Order: sequence, then C-alpha cells, then structure tokens
Amino acid sequence: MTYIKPRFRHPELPKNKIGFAKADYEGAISTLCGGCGHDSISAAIVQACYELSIEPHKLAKLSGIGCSSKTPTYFLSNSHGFNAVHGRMPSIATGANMANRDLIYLGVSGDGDSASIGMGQFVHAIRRNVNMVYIVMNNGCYGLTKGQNSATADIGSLSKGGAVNHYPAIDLVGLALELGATFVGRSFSGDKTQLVPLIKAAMSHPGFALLDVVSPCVTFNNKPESTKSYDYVRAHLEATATIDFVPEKEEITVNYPKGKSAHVELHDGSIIHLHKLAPNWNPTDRYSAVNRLLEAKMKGEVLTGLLYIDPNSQDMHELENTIDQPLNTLREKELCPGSEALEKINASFR
Amino acid sequence: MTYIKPRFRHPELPKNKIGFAKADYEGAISTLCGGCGHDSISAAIVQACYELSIEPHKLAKLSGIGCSSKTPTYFLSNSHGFNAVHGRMPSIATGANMANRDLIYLGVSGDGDSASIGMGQFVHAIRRNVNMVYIVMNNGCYGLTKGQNSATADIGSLSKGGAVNHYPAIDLVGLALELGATFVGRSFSGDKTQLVPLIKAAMSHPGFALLDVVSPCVTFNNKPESTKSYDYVRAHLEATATIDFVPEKEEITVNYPKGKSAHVELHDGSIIHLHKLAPNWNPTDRYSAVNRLLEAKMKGEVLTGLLYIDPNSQDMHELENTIDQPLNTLREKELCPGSEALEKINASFR
Amino acid sequence: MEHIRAINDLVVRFANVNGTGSASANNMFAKAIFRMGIPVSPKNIFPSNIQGLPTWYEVRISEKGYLGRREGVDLMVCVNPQSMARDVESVKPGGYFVYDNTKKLHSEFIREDIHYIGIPMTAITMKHYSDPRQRQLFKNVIYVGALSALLDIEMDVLKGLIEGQFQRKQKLIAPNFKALELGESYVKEHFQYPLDIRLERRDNVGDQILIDGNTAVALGAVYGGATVAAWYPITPSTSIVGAFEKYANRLRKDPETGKSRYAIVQAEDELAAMGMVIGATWNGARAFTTTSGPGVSLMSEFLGLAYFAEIPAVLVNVQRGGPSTGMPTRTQQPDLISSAYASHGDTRHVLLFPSTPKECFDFTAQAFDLADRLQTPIILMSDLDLGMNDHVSPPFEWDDGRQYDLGKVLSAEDLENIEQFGRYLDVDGDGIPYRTIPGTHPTKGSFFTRGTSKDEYARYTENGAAYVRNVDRLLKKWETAKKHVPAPELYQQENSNDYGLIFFGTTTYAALEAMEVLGEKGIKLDALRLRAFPFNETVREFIADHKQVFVVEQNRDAQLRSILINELDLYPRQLIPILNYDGQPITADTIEQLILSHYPQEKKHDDIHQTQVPAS
Amino acid sequence: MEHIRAINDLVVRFANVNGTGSASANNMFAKAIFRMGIPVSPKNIFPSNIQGLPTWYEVRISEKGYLGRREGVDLMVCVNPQSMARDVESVKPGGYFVYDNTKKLHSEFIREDIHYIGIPMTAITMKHYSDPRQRQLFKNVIYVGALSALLDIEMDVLKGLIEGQFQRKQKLIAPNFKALELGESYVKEHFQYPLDIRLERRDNVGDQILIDGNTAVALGAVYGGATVAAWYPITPSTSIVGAFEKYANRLRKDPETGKSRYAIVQAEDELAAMGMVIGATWNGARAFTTTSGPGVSLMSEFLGLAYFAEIPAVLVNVQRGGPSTGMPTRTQQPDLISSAYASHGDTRHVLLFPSTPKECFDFTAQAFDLADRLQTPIILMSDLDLGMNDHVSPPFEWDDGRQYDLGKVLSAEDLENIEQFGRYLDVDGDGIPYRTIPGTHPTKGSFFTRGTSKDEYARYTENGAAYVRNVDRLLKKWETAKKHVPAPELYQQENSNDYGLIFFGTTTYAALEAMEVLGEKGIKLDALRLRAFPFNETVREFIADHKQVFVVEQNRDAQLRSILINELDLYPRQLIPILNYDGQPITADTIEQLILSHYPQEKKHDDIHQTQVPAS
Ligand SMILES: Cc1ncc(C[n+]2csc(CCOP(=O)(O)OP(=O)(O)O)c2C)c(N)n1
Ligand SMILES: Cc1ncc(C[n+]2csc(CCOP(=O)(O)OP(=O)(O)O)c2C)c(N)n1
Ligand code: SF4
Ligand code: SF4
Ligand SMILES: [Mg+2]
Ligand SMILES: [Mg+2]
Repeated sequence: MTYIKPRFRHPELPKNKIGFAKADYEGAISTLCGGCGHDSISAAIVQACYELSIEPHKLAKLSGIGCSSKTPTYFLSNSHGFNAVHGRMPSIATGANMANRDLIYLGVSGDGDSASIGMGQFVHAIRRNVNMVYIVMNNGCYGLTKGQNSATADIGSLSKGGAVNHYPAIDLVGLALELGATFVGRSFSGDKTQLVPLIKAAMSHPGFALLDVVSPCVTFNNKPESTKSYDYVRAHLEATATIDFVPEKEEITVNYPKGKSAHVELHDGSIIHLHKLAPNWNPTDRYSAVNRLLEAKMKGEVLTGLLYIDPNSQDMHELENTIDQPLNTLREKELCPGSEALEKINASFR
Repeated sequence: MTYIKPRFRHPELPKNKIGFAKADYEGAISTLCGGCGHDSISAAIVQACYELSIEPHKLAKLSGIGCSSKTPTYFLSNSHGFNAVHGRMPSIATGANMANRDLIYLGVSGDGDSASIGMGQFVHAIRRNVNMVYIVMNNGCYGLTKGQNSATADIGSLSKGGAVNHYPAIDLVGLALELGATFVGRSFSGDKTQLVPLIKAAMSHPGFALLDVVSPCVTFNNKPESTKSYDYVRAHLEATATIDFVPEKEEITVNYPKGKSAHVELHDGSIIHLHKLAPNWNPTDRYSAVNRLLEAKMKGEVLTGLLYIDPNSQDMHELENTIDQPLNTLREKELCPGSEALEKINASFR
Repeated sequence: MEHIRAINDLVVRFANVNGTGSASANNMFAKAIFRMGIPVSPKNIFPSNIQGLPTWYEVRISEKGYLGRREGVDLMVCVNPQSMARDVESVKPGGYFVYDNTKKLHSEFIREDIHYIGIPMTAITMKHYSDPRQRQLFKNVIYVGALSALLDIEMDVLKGLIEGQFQRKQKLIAPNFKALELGESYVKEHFQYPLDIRLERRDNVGDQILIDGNTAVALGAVYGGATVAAWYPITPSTSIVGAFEKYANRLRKDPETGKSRYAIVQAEDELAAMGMVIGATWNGARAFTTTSGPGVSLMSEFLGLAYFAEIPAVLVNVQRGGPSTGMPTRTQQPDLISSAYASHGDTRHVLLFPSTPKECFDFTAQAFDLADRLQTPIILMSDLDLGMNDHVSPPFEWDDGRQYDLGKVLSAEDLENIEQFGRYLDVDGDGIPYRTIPGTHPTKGSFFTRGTSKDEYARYTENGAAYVRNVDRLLKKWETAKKHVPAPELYQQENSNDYGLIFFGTTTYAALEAMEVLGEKGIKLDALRLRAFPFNETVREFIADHKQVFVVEQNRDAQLRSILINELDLYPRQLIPILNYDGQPITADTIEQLILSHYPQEKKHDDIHQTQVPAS
Repeated sequence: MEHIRAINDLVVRFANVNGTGSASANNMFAKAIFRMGIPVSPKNIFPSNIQGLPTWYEVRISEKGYLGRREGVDLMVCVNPQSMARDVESVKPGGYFVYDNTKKLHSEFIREDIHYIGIPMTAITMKHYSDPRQRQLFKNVIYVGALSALLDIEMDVLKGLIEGQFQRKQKLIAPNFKALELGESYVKEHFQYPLDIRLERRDNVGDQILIDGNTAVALGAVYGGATVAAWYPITPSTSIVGAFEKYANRLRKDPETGKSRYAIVQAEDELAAMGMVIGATWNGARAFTTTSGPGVSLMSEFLGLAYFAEIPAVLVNVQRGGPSTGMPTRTQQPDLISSAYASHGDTRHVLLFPSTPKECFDFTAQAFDLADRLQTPIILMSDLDLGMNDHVSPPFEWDDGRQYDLGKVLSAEDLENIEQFGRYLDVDGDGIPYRTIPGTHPTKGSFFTRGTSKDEYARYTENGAAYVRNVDRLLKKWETAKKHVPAPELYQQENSNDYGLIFFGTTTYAALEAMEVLGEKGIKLDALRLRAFPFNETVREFIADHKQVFVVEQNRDAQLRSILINELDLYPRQLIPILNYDGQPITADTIEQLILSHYPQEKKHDDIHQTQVPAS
C-alpha cells in the first residue's frame, strides 16, 4: 500500500492562484502495490492540477478497469469520477464531453484496457479528437488479473505464469500519430520533471491529448533478462505455484535532461532505455514525428517528450458546430419546439 | 444485379494445372448493384484462384456483414464459406486457422466492417500475423445500411442522408504498417492487371496479408464536388426524401503502368488520384514504405501496389510452435493422455 | 368467374424491383387514399439488398379501420418479372392482376379465376421519355395513374400530393402530372372503369396523420429534450437518427449563432453508442441510442452497468427477425427476454411497448423523464412493422406547460443544505437515491460512479451486507417503477368474460380486429393492452379475473408469456400463447383461428407448448 | 469461560494481508489435515487487489464430511492488524484467537469470552532470518508450526508436504522445516497443548483428492480433446487456461518434434475469444473459452450466432457476484438467465451444473461431446467458490476405451454416397442436421455458414415458411438435447415426502448438510440435484410429486426457479425460493432457517417474493 501523501499536514500549506492547497487535489489512500509506477503518475496528476489551478469540480476523471484504472480514486477527491467497464472509457468520455464541453476530462487507462479490449474505442476517440487528456499507464502487462502479457509487452516478455509473448508490441504513440491525433506525448512514471509539464500541456490542449506513460509493474513485470531480483522469493513461488507474494519496493524515479538518454533499471533488474526529445524539437511537424519515432524504435529506445501537437486542433464540438453553452444546461425553453411547431409537423403528415 | 459471368459456356473451356476451369471458381449470381466495385474484386479473386490452381475446397472464405461481406457467395462455390457477424470475421478466421493450418483463408470485409466495429479484431489479427488474406473492399461508406459515411470516408464526404464527415479518414494501409503487418498492399477494384497478381501474392504469403482495395459504391458514394451525375434523379430523390432509386451503372475499370498516376472518374463524377508504385520499388523496407505512404498522402494521392512484405514472416503457428498436422485431425490417440496419466495427476492432489 | 365487389375494403399489392424508385409512387398511392378519408395501412416487404431484388408494397384499405395485415390480395400490380409466378398466385380468386403488357404475358402466369389488366407501361415510357432514368422512374407514376381510374382515386388528390412533394422543384411537377395522366387515360381508353372493387371518399380518418414509428420516435426525442444521440446504423432502426437530425436541424439551431443545440455521434459500434449515452446522461444531458436485436446483445454489458450504477439511458430497440443476423428486413417481437433481463447478474430493465406512432412519440418523450426519474435504462420496444411502415395515428400533442422531470438531482444549493450526501442512500423510501451532476459544487457532492459493489456513499466495498442492502434497494426501486410507467389499456368497462386477451405493440392492430370478428361470432373476450414492463396491479388483476388468457405475440418462444408468469407468479396454463413468427405482421385471421382452436375448452392438446401456428 | 470441545469439527480462519505469501502456508495447513484423513473445505476470501489489503482463508474441518461453509470461527489466526477488530468479533464464544504478540494487543481487541494465544511471530523471524522477504514469508510457516502443536497436526505430514513442494528446490526445504519447528516449539514451551478443539487422524477421505474446480475443468478439457483454447483473463476464471497450458504442455507435446498438439490464444477481449472458438469448431477442432459474467454479456451476440448457425462451442462461465463488475472476488450463481437465454431473438442454450471438481472434470470432457453432438454452445456453469477453492472430490477417472463423440459429421466418403447434402435437413427426425468440415471434399459438401435465415440447403432466404421450419427444428433439437445432457441426481429411492428440495452446483454442499440437520429434527425432504438445462422428465415428475419444492440458489432473483417455471409450465407458488446472495457461499444454517420459516405451512407471508434472507 502506498500513501501518496501522509494525511496530517501543516495548516499553512501553500495555496495556488484560486486558493487551493495541493492537498485539495489529493484522493483516497492508494491500495496499489508499494512502488507501483501508477502511484507516481497519480502524484504527477495532483501536482499538475495544483499548478494549473484547476477547480477540482470542473474536472471529471474517468477510467476503465485495471490497477491503472483504479487510480482516479487516489487523486482529486472533489472531482466526479467514473470507473467504467473494461476498455470502454473512451465512449463514456465522449458522451460526457458531448453533454458538457466546459469540464476538463481526464481519462486514465491501462495498456490492457486500451490496447486490447479497448482498441476500437481508443482509435475512434482519437479520430473524433474528443477534447480530453488520455493517460495510458503502460506496464506491458495485466496487473489486476495477475500479470498476463498485454499487447504492449515487448516480444519475448515472460508473463508471471510463464507464458512467452511472441507478438510485436503495439506502440500507442505510433498508432496515435498514424491516426491523426492532435497531441501525442510519452513519458516515464518516475520522471516528474517531464511528466508534470506534459500533463499540464495535455490539459491545455483543445482536443484529444494522448500521454503514453511507461509505468513499471513491480509485481508482475518479468523480463527474461532479469536475473538479480526475486532470488529466494522467486524460487519459492516457482516451487509452490502460488503467486501471492509481493515484496515491498521503492518508487522508481529518474531525472535526465532533454536530448539525452537514461538507462533506468526496473525492479526486476531489467533496463529500459529512455530517450528524451531534444529541447529544440519542433513538435508541430507530424512527418518528422513519425520518422523520429521510427528511428528511435530501430535503436531500441523509448522516445519520451511531446512528440507532436497540432496547433490548429479543432475538437468534436467545433467540428460539429455545437452550441457554446453546455448541452446539459439546456431546458424546455431551448429544447422543446412547442405545440405550434408540432401542429405544423402533424399537418405535413396528412 | 451483376452477372460476374454468364452461366452458359462452351464445354472446352481452358483448364488450369490441376484440371479446373475458371467456372469452377465462380459462385452464385451477384445481387449487388450493377457496376459495384465489389463485383470486380470478386472477379479478380476468381481469376487469381484459377491462375494459382488452388483446390477450391482447400480454401475457406470468411466475411463479416455488409455488401462487401456478401461477395463470398459470388465466388468459389466449392469452398466452405462463413458469413460471420458484423466486424467479427478476424476472430473467426483466427480460430479457424488455429484448427487447421492447411487451408488457405480468404477474409473479405468492408471498411465499415473493419475500420469501425471491427477495428479491435482487425488490429489484433495483424498483430498475431494470422496466416490469411484479408481484403477490405473499401468504398468509404456503409453500403448495405444505405450510405452512411464510414471511418475511411474522406473529410468532407457527404453521406446520402446529407451528413458531412468531419473526421480524418483512417488509412488501413498506414495502420497495418504501423502495427507491423507482414504484407501490405493496396489496389483499385477496376484495375485487374494490378489486383490479380496482388491477390496471388497475398495468397502465397505465409502470414497476414492485407489488401486494401478501393471499390466505389455506385449507389451511395457522393462526393461534394460531384456535379454531373444524378441530375434529374437526384432532384427527384431530394424532393421525395426516398432513396430507393439506383440507376444502372457500368463497372469502372482502369489500367495504368507502374510508377505512373491515373485519375479515375467515379460514378458520381468525382475523381480519385491513383498512383502505382514504381517497378523498382523495394517492398521489403518498412521504413521506406511508411515514408513513401506519408508522402503520397500529402500529395493527395492514393498509393497502390505492394507496399511492404516481410520475407521472414512467421505466422501464428510457427510462433506458437504448433504441430504441423492440422489440430482438427487429431483424435483420442494423440489428444487424450489416458487413465494412467490421470491416476498420477490424482495422486498429485492427495 | 367470381367478381369481388368491395368498396373501401381491399388489399392492393405492388410487386417491384428494389432500387427502381417505386417507393415514392407507392407511397403516393397510399397517401391519396388516406386523403380521401379512408384508413389505409401500407407495408413494405423488402429484401436485405440495395438493388435488383424483389420488393413488395402492400396496402390494406379498410373503411372500418382494420389496420393489421390481411392475407389475400384483391389487386396486384406486378412490374417485376422475377416474382411474377408468386405474385399471380397470391391474388384472391376473383381478384385483379395489373401488369406490364409491353411484352405478352407468358401462359404459365394465366389463372382462370382472376382478372388480368395489361398496361403497356414500358412502351408508354419509351414513347414519352428519352432519358432511361426518367423512363424507369415514371413507369411507377404511370401505374398509379392507371390505378386512379381503376379504383376511383381522386386525381386532384394525387396531383395535390405531387405539388406538395415538388414544392421546391417546380419543374418536376409537370412531368409527373403527365405520367399520371398517361396511366389514367390508357385505362380509360381500354377498360371499363372503375372496377367492382374501388374507393369512395369518406370522413373516417378525422385529424389523424399517416406516419411511421421511427419518425415519431425521432420527434419524441426532439420534444423530450434529447440533446445527445449516439448510434450505429442497423436495419430497421436506422431512420430514427436520420429523422432526429432532420428535425433537430430545423428546430434546434440557436437562432443567433446557427449552432446546434444537440450533438449526434455515429459511433464505431453499438457498444460505443451505449457508452456515449451513459457518459452523456451521467453528465446530466438527455441522451439516447437506437438499435435492433444484434445491437442490444452488444450493449448488454453496458446495460448492466447502467442498471447497477443507476445511470439514466434511453434505448430504442426496433426489433427484427432473430436470432443472430436473422431476418433483418422482417418483423418480429423476439427481444423481450433479452431486453428485459439484459446483462449478467441480477438485472432487469424497464420496457415500454408503443403500438402506434402517437405512442412512439409519447413514450419516447416520456422515456427521458422515466430514465431521469428512475435512474436506469428505459428500453422502447418498437419493431420493424411499427418503425418502418406508415400507420394511421392520432396527431401528436404537446402541452406547452409541460416540464421535463429531471428526477432527483441535487443542485449546489441543495448540497449546501445537506449534511452528508450519499449517492446511494434511500432517503425517500422509494428506492431511488439522489444524484449530482459533475461540476455542480466545488467541494460537495462529488462521488465515484462504478460497476462494482458499493455502499450508500458510493465507496467501493466487498462487504456482503452492504451489497445486499444495495441490491435490495434496487428491487424497491423496481416496485416504484410500476407506478411511473404507462398503465395498461383495458378495452372494457368491467371484465365480464371467462376469457381474456393480452396484446401489445404491433399485435394490437390484428388483435382488435380479431376481437371484433370473434365478437360477431358470439365469442366475447375481455382485453388488455400492455404498455410497459414492469407490470402493475391492473395486469395481475386482469389475469386473475379470467379463466384463460390468450397472449398474442410475434416470437417463437412466447417470451411475453414467460415474463408475465415469472413476474406475476402466475399459473402457466392459464396463459395460452397465440404466436406468429414468420416475419410477416400477425393477421387477425391467425389470431382468430388460434383462439378458436383453444375455445371454449382446451380441446385437443393438453400441452400448450405444442400450439401450431398456421403458415401465413 | 466457555470452552469449545471438538475433535475434527471446527472452523479455522486466517486473517492475512494479500501479497505477503500466506497462501502457500495456509494451503499447507488444509492439505495436512486432508492427509490426516479428515475432510476439509478451505475458502479464500480475497479482495480485488494485488497487495496490501485484508484477505482471509477459512478452513472448515468436518469429520462428517460437511463441506459447505459454516458461520462462526473456532480458531482465528490473525496476522493482519487492519482487520483485527472484525476478526476478534468473528470468533465464537469460547473460541481461540491466535495473534502476533510481538507488539502488545490493544485493549479494544480484548473480549472476555474468547481465548487469546499470543505468538511473537515477528520477533521470531527477526531473530532467525535476515532477508526481509524471508522474514515475511516464514512468518506464515511459523504460525502453521504453532498450529501443529495447538491442534495436533502431525508434524510428519507437514514436513512431507514441504518435501513434496520443494522437490526440485531442495535447499528451500531446511529453512521451511526450521520455521515449522520454531512455531511448534514456541507453543510447546509456552502453552498447554493441544487445545480442546483439535484433530485426530481418521480414514474419512478414502482415495479422494483435494483440488479446485478450475484445475478440474482444465484437465477435463485436456482429456476431452480440446485443441484450441481462446480466452481473455477475468477473475475467477483466469486460472483455467493457465492450468490447461500447464497440463497440455506436459501431456500434449509431440514426442518427436516437441511441438504442441494444442493452441492457446490470449484474445484481445471476450468477443474475440468466442469468435475464435466458433471459428475453430466450425473448422472441426474442439475448442473452448472461459470467462465470468461480464464476458458472457460480451459474448452474447456470438452465442446467438452459434445457436442459429448451429456451431459447437464450449464456454465455461465461472460465475462471480454481479451485476456489472459487481463483486469480482465473491461468489454467486447469478448468470443463469443471462446464460440460458443469451442473445437477442428466440435463443436458448444448454447449461451444465457441476457441483464437485469431479463433475467439473467429467462435464467439461462431456461438454465437447455434447457440443459436437448437438451443434450448439454448451455452457458449463461453475462459480468462484467451486472454481477457485479446493474441494474434496472423488478422484478423476477415464475409460481408455472411450471415443470422442464427434456428432454428425460427414466424411468425403459419406458425401460421395449422398444424393444431395442439405446442411440443415432434419434427416434423422431428431432436429440435428449433418455438417461437413471445410476441406473435406473437392466438389461436394461445401456450404455457407451464416447468422441469417436460411433454408435446408443453407441458402439465404427471406421466406417465412422456410424460417419457421428452421426454428421449429431447433425446438426439436432442444427436445433431443434433454436426452443427452447429464440427468439429475435423486437422493431417495422413492419420493415419500410432501416437501422437496432442489439444488445444484455449489449449493449442494450446504443443502445436503441442511437436509441431514433437518432430518434429525424430524423434517424429511426428498431432494433432487439438477445437473443440466434443459430439464428432463425426472425433474418435472419430481416437482409434480411434491406439494412444495424449495429451490436453493445464490442469486437475488431466484433465477433457477424462474427457468424451472418457464420451461416446465409450473405453478410458481409450488416453488419456494431459498436464496443467499451476499457473495459468501450459502450455509446449511441459512438453508435450514429459510426452510423452517416455510415449513410445515407457508405461515406468515403469502407472497413468497418477500422471503427475507438473514444476513449471513
Ligand atoms: C469485460 C471484462 N473482461 C475482463 C476483465 C478482467 N480484467 C480486469 S483488469 C484487466 C486487465 C487490466 O490490465 P491493464 O489495463 O493493463 O491495467 P493494469 O492492471 O496493468 O494497470 C482485466 C483483463 C474485466 N474486468 N472485464
Ligand atoms: C452488430 C451489427 N450492427 C449493425 C449492423 C448493420 N450493418 C450491416 S452492414 C453494415 C455496414 C457495412 O459497411 P461496410 O462494411 O463498409 O460494407 P459495404 O456495405 O459498404 O460493402 C452495418 C452497419 C449489423 N448487421 N450488425
Ligand atoms: S500489480 Fe502491478 S500494476 Fe497492479 S498495483 Fe501492483 S505493481 Fe501496480
Ligand atoms: S450499395 Fe454500394 S456497395 Fe452496396 S452493392 Fe450497391 S454499389 Fe455496391
Ligand atoms: Mg497494464
Ligand atoms: Mg463500405
């Protein structure tokens, strides 16, 4: 169990522009495994909302099902939340956004939730450019159902149950670019200096903003090259065929400059090669973004940063020419054409 | 109603290597609209199978729901066929392929069937490299439900009901490349010289072979720039608000050399810019394929030909190390471990 | 040879090829009769195909207002050689067969007992029009002109219809008039007219309108305040959102900015469509989706979420022949069980059963109130026959003083005055909790919506007692729902017979006719028309009051009967299934025959499951 | 203070934190007792979470073989401070509370009427192990060691278990032994032992095995000849395919090439999983998928296709608490209606109800025969309790002469000898048509499989009569199914009481115990255990033979009762629902109390719907 923040605190906490303390953006105590990357992302969300001075009730948080999808309980207690069914958060968010264009929509999902069961809805939410932030807490596995490989798992990954993944990983960033997404970024859960500004940028973007955040699952990630961790414990688990032991782990953090690489060691001892886009990267050129991504992939690097943003992004409401006033505030007067109009309609059917 | 081929024919028709005449590869009489591109593709399939000397019963044809998905009835009468439910053919084909790796699997789908409701299954069949040919008869609309825009419709397309499409078209070829597909090609329904060899190549590929075939819907395609067709009829339909009139149209054919462009006029008077990959195009370089596609897109061209093929493609069975003998032929002897083994298992639970 | 003689009581059937533009001509025929004050009931019988296959249009004309389907064609207009054999056969002895005699009729189509009327439609169009597309289209108008003479349809009425239709395309009026006249004059020159079956103006439709159920649903959604429509095309529901868009576009634009006071999303599939509805209603808008059987199956996971998390939703299920893809262009009522109990776990959903376009309009508008009031999905059960065919219907009405019932929604002010907000607390004892809409209050009233078990304060719990309290409250809410849904309609002041009849939706047309016919034979039945599920006390009492009750429905498995037995704890043998499930709307004749076979005592078979339906 | 005295009749409960590795220690505890010849019934009560939340393991030990859950804990082992308050409370007066007294117990946890046994587990591990992960793990083994002294568990048996487990990791054996001994000796030094509640070796389990239902299903699939498994993970079904993979990997590799005689696909979702099964079975392989409620909802469109196109399929539904995401780690039987009638249109599916691991094994193997024979989906209805908990079960048996029943499949030779193959012809009059597998014959036997209506030759048709013939044949097939599915089990030679009891699946354990207890009180009941849907004549007769029949099930809406009434045309009041749906397995006590409240006459309430379930 991770405590995002101890519950007791000094009364004179600093406040943001609209008078809220950071604590006002927190949520319930997390019940995820100690050291889970998802908790780091929750903390970054809290930080970003605090810094952006978002009114908590003007944000709606939505998710699917999974460890990742549980996190909305662990931040922003004063926001309405919606834990949808598995893989279907994008449609819920789309409908919610149609009903009220004035809120900020923060969607949280997992790689299983988005890249497998939710693939169809994920693709089409991008295509519609629904105005929302869409964070994938990407751990390459199904955490909540105990560690099966997901569709973003690297080729050769071993699931906790021992199954080898033979299939190429789906790169959600590449996919989003191909589909014409208007905001595409990637980060690492433990890299607050990069993640917080990216979340802030995503929240300010008028359209679908994808953030693919690599977020190690300390319990079930299990790269084959990993040798050093679990030692005794793994031997024990293999022998008893029960996978109910989760040693306490520390949050993995990393901090490295733009334009540079960092080799981060995960809990199972495997290494991930992060590469941060250079400071002079021009994120408004989709063509370059696609190429830069391909390049990094060929080098085995995980490219992080804001890859692409369309400065002329128009969201669904603009494209559909919906009225500015949120639809959920309209009442009889604005909606019901009245009996006289109805009589004319009747007449047209005689 | 289109007759792919008149039913009476000369007894001494030419035969292929295994002694079948082309007629042996035909199907029932088509009930699609006269001039529908889908019928041209059916004819190309018949031609390809004939030329490849495929034993008709060694091929299984599968489809979803839509005008396109009806076509398997109109070719290869001696093959088993499976008209699945809407958008779910890829999973049926995957299961069928698991059961018997010895047949050729020919999947036929529409752009609605694949790019909307079927998106999830489409993506994952590609990811698994299921050994099958997957032809999308792509008309940018929902033919069978009377002309709504599909997710591959160009921005600005008008549906027959008058709805404008505001969303970017999903490019199935680009998507497949991004997902790591091992065979990716595109063609035009009326271009037999290109289409037949592409189908043959796809059938010979040991893995998932995508063919995105642009196939105009003569009845519901309705580009806004179109001015010349429908004249009187369209005025009539607009006035009566019924869309039950479909004038007879001719099949659109085109024939142009590799490396060149062709501007094809569709039935509604709009123009499509096809561009055929050059004869010296190297289709084994995914990186170039992605770039060439992006380039064409920026020029407003529809790039045709075999964009990419992975010569080292390994299909699902190879990746999973399944036995060579089709699983559906195994019986008690090969499958049932017997009572002795069971007694040992019992003992392990005491 | 026999001559049928009939005024304002006949069935006319048109046999066409689809895609040839016959629909508007055929509609004109039916509408003209309607305008002559005579009740009509047209039915499209069409294939799942766009062009080139047989399609029929059948119009029952009934002065008495019998608007169900009736077997036996009095006059057949056949312009489709493909289906000619069947078409000749379907004419009643003594009836008429109108055909295109440009080519001579093959002898195999000649029956001794019917009358043939040849009109050289193709020849006439060849002579008078040069454009092949015009020839095709006007052939249809020509036969309408011919019928006007044969059946005595008032030419002025037909012309009025054309003028109305082409108001904004004036130049199309003259050629249409000409086509009408070509047909009329050919008949007048070559035949005795009118026939012995014919029409006469009446005043039997009053202020009623002729409209299809799908358009009525769309208007109900516009009037009921729907702002979000999310859908995926599927026959026979597709035209609803089209009509919604048309009327919303006309009546729901902001006059100043021209912007829309509604949003329509063509979803990527039915799962997404239902998700969008749930998202929108959760966020306080009124939203709906439309589909048919396969879509309901796909929505079933989401329906369970909406039931359990208590989110309003309006779903219109325009039923078609099942199972699976089934008969996509045929009618049935086969989704009762799958809709009432959609989704895994202990779930149940409110169903509304409209039987006329007026009720489609009323119930759709009401569905939004019910969804908000009950915080649960409301499923409007229409069907292909009701949705896609025109029906004579009372005109639609709207009380301008009517307020939308938004149900138990707390405002910021309410929240200020409440000690502790509990999303799933049963404050009023009716099982319906209070909800808040996102964005209402900066620090109060937020909660987490989820499909998992939760306590009164919307907190996740695995506590068994809390779970039980919650699902038991849902049963209480279900009891409350009975008071809110439309009550059944009774057709008698007081029950006075041993035998009762229950029907609903589109079985109503034929059931009422069958009742009258049986009544004339001395067999009197009490009758009840269901308009909603859950059933209220009236239904229970009606059944209790009768020795036997016939339940008329259009599916194989007598699904309504099952639900009645289940929910009201009835003795099954008290309910006798009257079934038709061949994809054609049930006829009064079928109902009559089946009732007779069980009346006055259950004669032959003891096991009512073996009831055989005559092929119709 | 009261002392409970009991030999081989107690409930021991462990309160742990999940993720701390307690599962294998707790399993060892139960298994050791089982090896001492005493029937045990362990239950995991775990959260939907991976680490850090309370989890319980409850073992009922019953010499008499009562293996249902029982309320009231005789001995509680609490190593979780989070849940301590609840845990103290759940101990029966006179019972024992074993805890870690490294820190002093807070006074709020002290009850006057129970016994406290403090063992300094943390202190012991701190002293004897340095690696924090080892400390964590061995704490669990230490308390097992302590229990061995307290309850008289044979140390040799425990050590034998450890040796077996660590056969291939020999170096882990010694430290485990040490931990056991540390616990044992602490008790021996500090307490009187054994307690008044304790164990004694018996010979009451015979050759039975202790196994969970999911593993049994997996073995049934291996033996039943399944070659394709397509699935999507969901609690509580997940472990089935894991076990299938394990055994197939061991027993189904080609000895020469090392290649697999099976294929497992982790699908992208449940829709795809069911699609893959349908594709594989259409192609002549035996295939299955596993899921729980939400997955069944998602599969519902495909289930309708398989029903209507008549494609074999085996689906294992390991039910959990519903509706929606519900209580994912709690048990219920809430998917009866949604499984029996899954999908829109007139559909119905064969259900099998195993109640022991042996039946999980048998019925799974049989399900493949049934699916092939009946050409329709077969749904095995397990639940979390049966699937994820260990149960004492008769050993599995296999007759080596047994042949798979592949049903009516035509070979190339058959096709040569047939005049015209009609895929949907009812050749044998049993409603089951013949099929062909793709690739069978170069020119004969090919056909088109579709979800639309079709004629006997698999040709698409919109003809109403052909449609009716086809769906009526499906009803005939349904009748045939009754003869093939497992018959119900009766518990008496002859019915001899006015009152009957019906149960199925995991209600069996508690129902049998309740019957005995009631019998001792002079209340005799006849009993029937359902093993499949559709129901056969025996079920009808059993009900007809009794004035009142109690139907025991674990859902709110008495779903089995509904299906019985529906399908057998029963008088509802004859069937009294006995329900428990709080997510815990039903207890004999609950059943007994509910039956008593209705026996001998329906006393208080006339309306059986108002039956109240005591919170358990
Ligand atoms: C319809 C349905 N299928 C399956 C499940 C079971 N399930 C819950 S979470 C999950 C996968 C979660 O993986 P991911 O989205 O990557 O989240 P993570 O736990 O890794 O953060 C699955 C399969 C479900 N809840 N609903
Ligand atoms: C579950 C489901 N939803 C909707 C439909 C209705 N439907 C039939 S075909 C079709 C679209 C077909 O479009 P496409 O795949 O592009 O094929 P085309 O007709 O254009 O060739 C739809 C929506 C259906 N049959 N099933
Ligand atoms: S299982 Fe993995 S993803 Fe889930 S909470 Fe634990 S560490 Fe995080
Ligand atoms: S509607 Fe369009 S796609 Fe369908 S058959 Fe006609 S032309 Fe082809
Ligand atoms: Mg994950
Ligand atoms: Mg299409």
